[in-house]
Amino acid sequence: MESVVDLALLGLLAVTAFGVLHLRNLVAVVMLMGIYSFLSAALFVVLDAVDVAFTEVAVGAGVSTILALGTLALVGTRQKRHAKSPLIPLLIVLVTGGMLVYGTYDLPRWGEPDNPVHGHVAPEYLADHVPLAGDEGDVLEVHIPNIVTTVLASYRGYDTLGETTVVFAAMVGVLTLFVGSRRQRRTGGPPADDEGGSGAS
Amino acid sequence: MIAAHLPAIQVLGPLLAAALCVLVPWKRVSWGIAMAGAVTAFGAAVGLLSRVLGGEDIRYALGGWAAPWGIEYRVDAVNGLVLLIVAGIGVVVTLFALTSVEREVDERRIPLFYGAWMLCLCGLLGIAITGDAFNIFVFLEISSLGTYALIAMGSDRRALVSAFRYLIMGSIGASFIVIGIGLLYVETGTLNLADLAERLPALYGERTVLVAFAFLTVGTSLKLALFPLHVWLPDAYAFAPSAVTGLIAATSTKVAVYVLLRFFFTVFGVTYSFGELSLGMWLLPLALVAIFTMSLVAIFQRNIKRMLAYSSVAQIGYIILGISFASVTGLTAATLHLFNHALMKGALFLALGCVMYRVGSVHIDALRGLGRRMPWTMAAFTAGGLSLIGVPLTVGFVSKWYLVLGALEQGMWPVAALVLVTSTLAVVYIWRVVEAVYFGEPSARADSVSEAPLRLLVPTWALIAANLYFGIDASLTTNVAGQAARALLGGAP
Amino acid sequence: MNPGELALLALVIPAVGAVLVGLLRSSPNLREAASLTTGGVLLGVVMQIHRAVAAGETPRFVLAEPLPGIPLELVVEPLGMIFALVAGSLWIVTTLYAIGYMRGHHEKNQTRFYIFFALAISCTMGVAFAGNLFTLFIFYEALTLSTFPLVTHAGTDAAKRAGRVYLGILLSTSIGFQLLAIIWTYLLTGTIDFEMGGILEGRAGAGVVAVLLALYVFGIGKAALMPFHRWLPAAMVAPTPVSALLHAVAVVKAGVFSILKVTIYVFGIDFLTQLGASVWLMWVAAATIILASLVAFRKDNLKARLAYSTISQLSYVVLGAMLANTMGIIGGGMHIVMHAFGKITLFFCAGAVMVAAHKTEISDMKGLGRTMPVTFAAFFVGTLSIIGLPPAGGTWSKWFLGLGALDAGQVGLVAVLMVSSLLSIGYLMIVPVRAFFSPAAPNPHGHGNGGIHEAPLPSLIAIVITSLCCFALFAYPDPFFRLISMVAGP
Amino acid sequence: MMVVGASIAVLVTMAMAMARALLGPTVYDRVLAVNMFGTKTVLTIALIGFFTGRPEFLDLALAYGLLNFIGTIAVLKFFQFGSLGASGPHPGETESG
Amino acid sequence: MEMVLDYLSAALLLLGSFFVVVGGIGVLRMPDVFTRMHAAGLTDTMGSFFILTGLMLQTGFDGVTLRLVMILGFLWFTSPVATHALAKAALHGKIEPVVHEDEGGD
Amino acid sequence: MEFLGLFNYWVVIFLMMVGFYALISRGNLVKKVVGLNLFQTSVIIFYVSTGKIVGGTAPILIGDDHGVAEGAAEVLYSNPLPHVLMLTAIVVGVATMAMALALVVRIKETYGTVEDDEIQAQVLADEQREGARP
Amino acid sequence: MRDQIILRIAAKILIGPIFLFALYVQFHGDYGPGGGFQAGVIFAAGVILYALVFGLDRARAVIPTAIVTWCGTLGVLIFAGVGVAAMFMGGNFLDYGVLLYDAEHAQHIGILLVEAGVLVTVFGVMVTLFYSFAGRRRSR
Amino acid sequence: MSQRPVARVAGLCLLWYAMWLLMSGHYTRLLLSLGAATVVGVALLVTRMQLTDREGAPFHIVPRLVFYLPWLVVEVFKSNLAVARVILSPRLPIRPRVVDFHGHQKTDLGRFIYANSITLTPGTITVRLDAEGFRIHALTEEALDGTEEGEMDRRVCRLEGPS
Ligand code: NA
Ligand code: NA
Repeated sequence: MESVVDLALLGLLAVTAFGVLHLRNLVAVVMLMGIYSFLSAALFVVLDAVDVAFTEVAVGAGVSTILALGTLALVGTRQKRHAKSPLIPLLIVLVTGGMLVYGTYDLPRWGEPDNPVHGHVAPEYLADHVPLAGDEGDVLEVHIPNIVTTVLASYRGYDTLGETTVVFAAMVGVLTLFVGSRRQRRTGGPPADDEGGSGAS
Repeated sequence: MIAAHLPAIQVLGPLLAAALCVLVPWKRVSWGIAMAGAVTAFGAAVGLLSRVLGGEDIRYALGGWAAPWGIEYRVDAVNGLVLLIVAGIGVVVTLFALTSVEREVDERRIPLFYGAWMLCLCGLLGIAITGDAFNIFVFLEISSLGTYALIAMGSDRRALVSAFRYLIMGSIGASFIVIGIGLLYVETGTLNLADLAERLPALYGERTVLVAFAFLTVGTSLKLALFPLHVWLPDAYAFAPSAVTGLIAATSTKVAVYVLLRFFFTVFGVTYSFGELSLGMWLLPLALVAIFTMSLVAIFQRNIKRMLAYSSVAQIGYIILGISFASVTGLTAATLHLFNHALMKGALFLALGCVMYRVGSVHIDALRGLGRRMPWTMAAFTAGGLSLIGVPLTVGFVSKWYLVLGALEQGMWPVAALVLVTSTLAVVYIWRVVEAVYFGEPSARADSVSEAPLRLLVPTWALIAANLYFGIDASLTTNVAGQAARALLGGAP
Repeated sequence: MNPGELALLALVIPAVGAVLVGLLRSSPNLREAASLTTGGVLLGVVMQIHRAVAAGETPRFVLAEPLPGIPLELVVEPLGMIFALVAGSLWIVTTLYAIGYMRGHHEKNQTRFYIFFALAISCTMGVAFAGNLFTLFIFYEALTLSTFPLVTHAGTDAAKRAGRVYLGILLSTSIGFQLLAIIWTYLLTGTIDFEMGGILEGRAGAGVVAVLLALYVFGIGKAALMPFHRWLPAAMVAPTPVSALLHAVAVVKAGVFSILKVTIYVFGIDFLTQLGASVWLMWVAAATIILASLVAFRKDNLKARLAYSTISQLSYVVLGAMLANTMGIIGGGMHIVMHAFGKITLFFCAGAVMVAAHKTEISDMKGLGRTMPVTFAAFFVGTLSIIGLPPAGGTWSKWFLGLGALDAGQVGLVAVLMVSSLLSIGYLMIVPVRAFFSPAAPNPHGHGNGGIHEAPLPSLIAIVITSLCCFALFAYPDPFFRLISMVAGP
Repeated sequence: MMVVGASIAVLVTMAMAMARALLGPTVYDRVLAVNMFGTKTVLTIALIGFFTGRPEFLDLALAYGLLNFIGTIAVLKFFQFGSLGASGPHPGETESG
Repeated sequence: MEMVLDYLSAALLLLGSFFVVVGGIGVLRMPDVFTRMHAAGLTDTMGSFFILTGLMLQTGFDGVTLRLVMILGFLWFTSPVATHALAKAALHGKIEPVVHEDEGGD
Repeated sequence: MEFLGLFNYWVVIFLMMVGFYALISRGNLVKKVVGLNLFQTSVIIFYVSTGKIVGGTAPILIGDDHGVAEGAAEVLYSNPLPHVLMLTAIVVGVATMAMALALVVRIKETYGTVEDDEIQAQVLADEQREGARP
Repeated sequence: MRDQIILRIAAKILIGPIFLFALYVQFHGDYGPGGGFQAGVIFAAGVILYALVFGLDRARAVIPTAIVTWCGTLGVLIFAGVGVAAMFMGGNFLDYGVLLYDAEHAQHIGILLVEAGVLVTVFGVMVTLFYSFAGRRRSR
Repeated sequence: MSQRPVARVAGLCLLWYAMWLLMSGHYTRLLLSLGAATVVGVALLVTRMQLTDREGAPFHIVPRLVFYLPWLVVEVFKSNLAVARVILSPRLPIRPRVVDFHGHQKTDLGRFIYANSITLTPGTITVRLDAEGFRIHALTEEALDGTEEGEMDRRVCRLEGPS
């Protein structure tokens, strides 16, 4: 039964993707992007990835859409009809996609419980029975029902620190772009400077 | 306690510095914090490398969880050397940044600048030290975001466009890497590099593994600007603030090369990469074309930063060429050039930073006659240029020596000849500058400038000194590079 | 101080001289005095070393070890000693000449000139004393770079163009061919040291040796073997003392010297003879000898004619090396010396004419011998030496080369030598002959030759010294002969 | 099994909303469709929870509805003011004069 | 009792499905954005009401029911707000509602 | 269910490629960013689908408060690791996107356009101006 | 501003529960889906809704830019700080097990703390991003 | 009915903590105290945002809401059926119209409830609410009937209570 919903969602995703490709009203495109996130979140629920779904909803659908709208408010909403030949991109995409499809042929069949991916590393997570570093091979049971939380915050907590740092990096990046650049000055920001994009200097 | 935690401190220093830099509102203080972060990282790198050379296999379990369940750091001669390069260049260029950045970057952005600066460094070090495939991706993104921000701070408006293009290319690269890692994960169930290396041999025939290999290669190649995936690099280097160009030119492509080496040799193993897939046959022509065409293109650049950027793409070709031999000598050459190219490009870009500081342009016309006005700067540029050409007693020569040796070992003497002939292309593009600098009539602007301040000259010359030192006595670098090469071919991470 | 340290000193002294010149730039007299003094000291040091070498010692000094097993090392062997003697003694003379010339010609940037001149000598000493291929290569390249500012001294567009050609050919051949050959040699033998009898024997087959030899011979672009000779005529834009340096003292001599050295110490003459790998290169050298002479014929510009003469004469040395027998090597080695003194005399004269009479074209020099008798007499002596006629030193080298060709059974080459001598009579002897015996050309400006007199005194002294040396070498070639015999085998 | 039926019904409606979103014609039609699509996804997620046997994750659906609502408000603010930052009423303002 | 609840639940779900689908059809059929809003209202009000109450009957009174109630409450609270905001924006954006010709008005 | 074995992956690959195509073929920078977002989201779907076990359930242990599962042996949980990785990937994606959009805004402010060809024309003009300068 | 009646009142009623829900999600991450990232975003969404309805200036007055930027940084420091604390207490970096005598309990506390760090950063960054984009005036 | 602000905030705290407890399902000491801290923190923040007035915390209408909501649900159901019939009719018998009128509510909260009730019942939508009053878009005349009868208006006024 899951597969019906699964397929339906995938179909809707495909339609959305095409919509993004073809619509030239950027607001509509951004809204479709939001839909895409929503749909994939629903798909994640079907795929038992509730935490991912939650994050996709919050981050993908929520924040991304609002940031994109904020951008459109500043850059306008119409996309020019593109004159570029679609041949080369199409070729790249076909080759890339073809490679991936080729690669799937030896991929373990989707959803089988005895796939290698379920046989190594993950079982110890699910059994809450992960060894500690050191020669003794001691294990520590953490006793937190949501395994995703334990993996995220403890077993692979270092990744999560990195991820938090990525978020921080985005803030630093956006602020470097917006602080002290020309627009700010015109909107009555702090005193003028000669930084920020006068042509060839 | 510190000795045991060196691997963690290696990355943590810049990470904490990044956060603290942003918190303080004073530009000099945030520079001080950044410097402290860089110095910490450098100290850790020196400590780690010396322990590795002492024969230790350094492993550090983050969070105290055993690999492959937890993430572990693992240091051998290969990444020990890369860590040393990145952290060492980091210190020198941070020193340079103090003065250079105040000239080129808006006052109010400076704390943020050093935040991004430390993030970039932290990310690069994290990539180099980690033993976990997905962790590579995370730190790749940290460094990338830092780099995009740093490039976009260039004072020319084209900096924005080049940062955006780099972002797009970089994100495609990162996505490809994630796909590659994902496919490997599906096949093996693990993300730990050493664990992957153990599990992959049983799966060598699988099409999925092949595709994973392809995606990892292409993704990483985008990051390291392997010809023809280099299109983002020249403008990014050309329009970034001088200190930034110095940092990323000397470190970021190097780290990407390291990732490539890790996957080719440690994870997939030389028998798969170069045996079953005959990767050498693919890399060799690519490298040669890169060296040749990019050196030619460099000759016609009038923006000297961009000229050196094209030269970087060519130089990456040399590294790839060394890799393509898949022999101890070839890998020694590649690893050596990794190190040496960092030194020479770092020095050259810092010298240009000095020019930028005084003249405000690095167009070849702006450099005319500067030899008299900025003798130390231009001497540094010339010395760096000689190193790039591969003149003996500079590091450039050492790299070329091993590269040609590697080629001849394979019986590819035309390749060896080509390597040497293409060095003469470097002669041409470096000489154009030297000629303009020493024999050109000074432009009105150049005529009134004075020598760059000592705070810029000292780091520049520190790198030049390194170019000469490791060119005159290459025993340390060749020893480490040789050890790294053997580690890579031995398969043990 | 042991001889090894003295060898190092021979490199350091000119470098110190360069620094002194730089420090004394504000006082031209002191500056020139410093130049001359260092020249004198250097000559003394070289003489000291010569005593050791003549006594059969082989002074050594290791500077550094840039790559494991590949040291930067100075080793003084007889061939290098010859070269060092030539360069060391001619430096003083050239400096003396330059003082007169540069002042007389009101050249700019004289300090820079003397600095790089001294540096070039330092590099030359390095080439002469190089203990292995790597060291040789380094000083060879350094010599190229340190002479570049001399070539482009005038700073004109023409000079810059010439500089590009100079640098382009010398660097690309050395990096592209020579370095490749060195690394290849290292790969084959595991060493790059110069050893008596060569290092390649038993390590490489005939085909590889042939390719390697070609790489070395063409890779040593300073030997100006055709087709890589273009840099030499191009460099004629430089001031005359520089031309002297290029043609006689340092640059081209470093080229042919390197070829001799590689032939003897890397390939080994026996090994080469045995393989016959060098035969075709003999003919390249022979062709260069003839072709360059023919080109020289067609040049009216005196310096250009001398340049092509040099190309031709250098190939004598290459030919000697390629003959790969005792007589050939002796002839080649001797020719380095003889040509040096002969050609430097000729260039000095050409420069003197330029300074004193402002004339560069041969056709303008008719009758000039009467106003500049010393100069043209010296030119005549130099010509004798170059052609190889007694009583000038050049006789010896031609003689040994001829013997070498006969030993090798290459009668054709003897013919080439004869023809070349005839040609050189034609294009060189004509100059003094016309100067003395043709009537002066009518002066278009109408005030006769009143303004012309002899060259500046320092230059004149230099000219006299070198032309006397040409005679001296005919009478007393022993020191050089003895040295070259030490390496040329029985 | 009616849960499945309801899921299909909701998915069909989502498809219809999608069609409207693509057809437009005005942007407001699209916003309407997208908002409707969002609220239907809330229902879908609730239903999925039931037929996968793990209905306790409905917090997710709540978050879904929340962000869909905020997104819609953002789009409309964008259309009305051309910016997301335009000033609005003071929150302390209860009765208007 | 279980059975009764199950059938009741199924009936409610069916009813909800009906309104949801009809609303969807309406959104496709209606002529302009304002009229489409009415159709969309169908799905948000009775559609969600019946589906969510139907689900409530499938589980005892526990956290799940509570959450379903909250979702329902949330949808009923936000749906008219969003619809109103949309209508207002559409008016602001110069979209004239299609109005029946022989409008009597008042 | 058997045919789903690969079909699922293919559809996801197709989605990826549509996003990728939008990214590399469109000249509008905003559209590119949206394409990138689609591409990344699809990669995430791919990853997550590898962790799925048909008939499995979310990796949140069924049991008491402290995660001591009652009869956990019978319950089949899907693989939590891809979920954790993709949480990271989602966050990385939005971070990249924020950065990209900020760049787009700044590009619009300095070039007056967000169309690739128009920007390129101005970049070339800059280049020429630089070259022409004495 | 009478034409904002509906949005105004709806926002007034909703925003409090949104914050509550965010923190609920934060603290129940051990038992169900959710955690620092999701909670941080939802909390930020509450602020964003406030700003959308009452205006950016008003939002900035209540939650100043400096504070959110500071939060964006602070969270990283909290996270890393927990790791450093573990180092000082004899474990490896981020080894929460050494934070308390009982390793299991220590893990719970460690997870709670790092999730708090994530929450703070994500909230701070998301609001900063919104402020940055929404606070910029359009050119041309 | 003028509650003191502090009381309203306290009420909110109580309500929210109750919600927390209901949602939580895990009653450890840690979570309970975190919940309390959360509620207090959010209350402080919301007060700072000035959201805790009679509009933001309309406790005064809660008792009467209990009677109003069931009636509203029935109304919504009825209008749903009506609109469903319209949609499913092949000829799509709609007669859309726009109507302006004034409500009798004394407070914005009352107007808010009235406007939302109108919109919630399919067939009518409040397209504008401002000083001039309400503007309603109706799908059919019949849909409008319910509104114009004033039944809903009256009930909302009663819900709003004496001002
Ligand atoms: Na969680
Ligand atoms: Na309605």
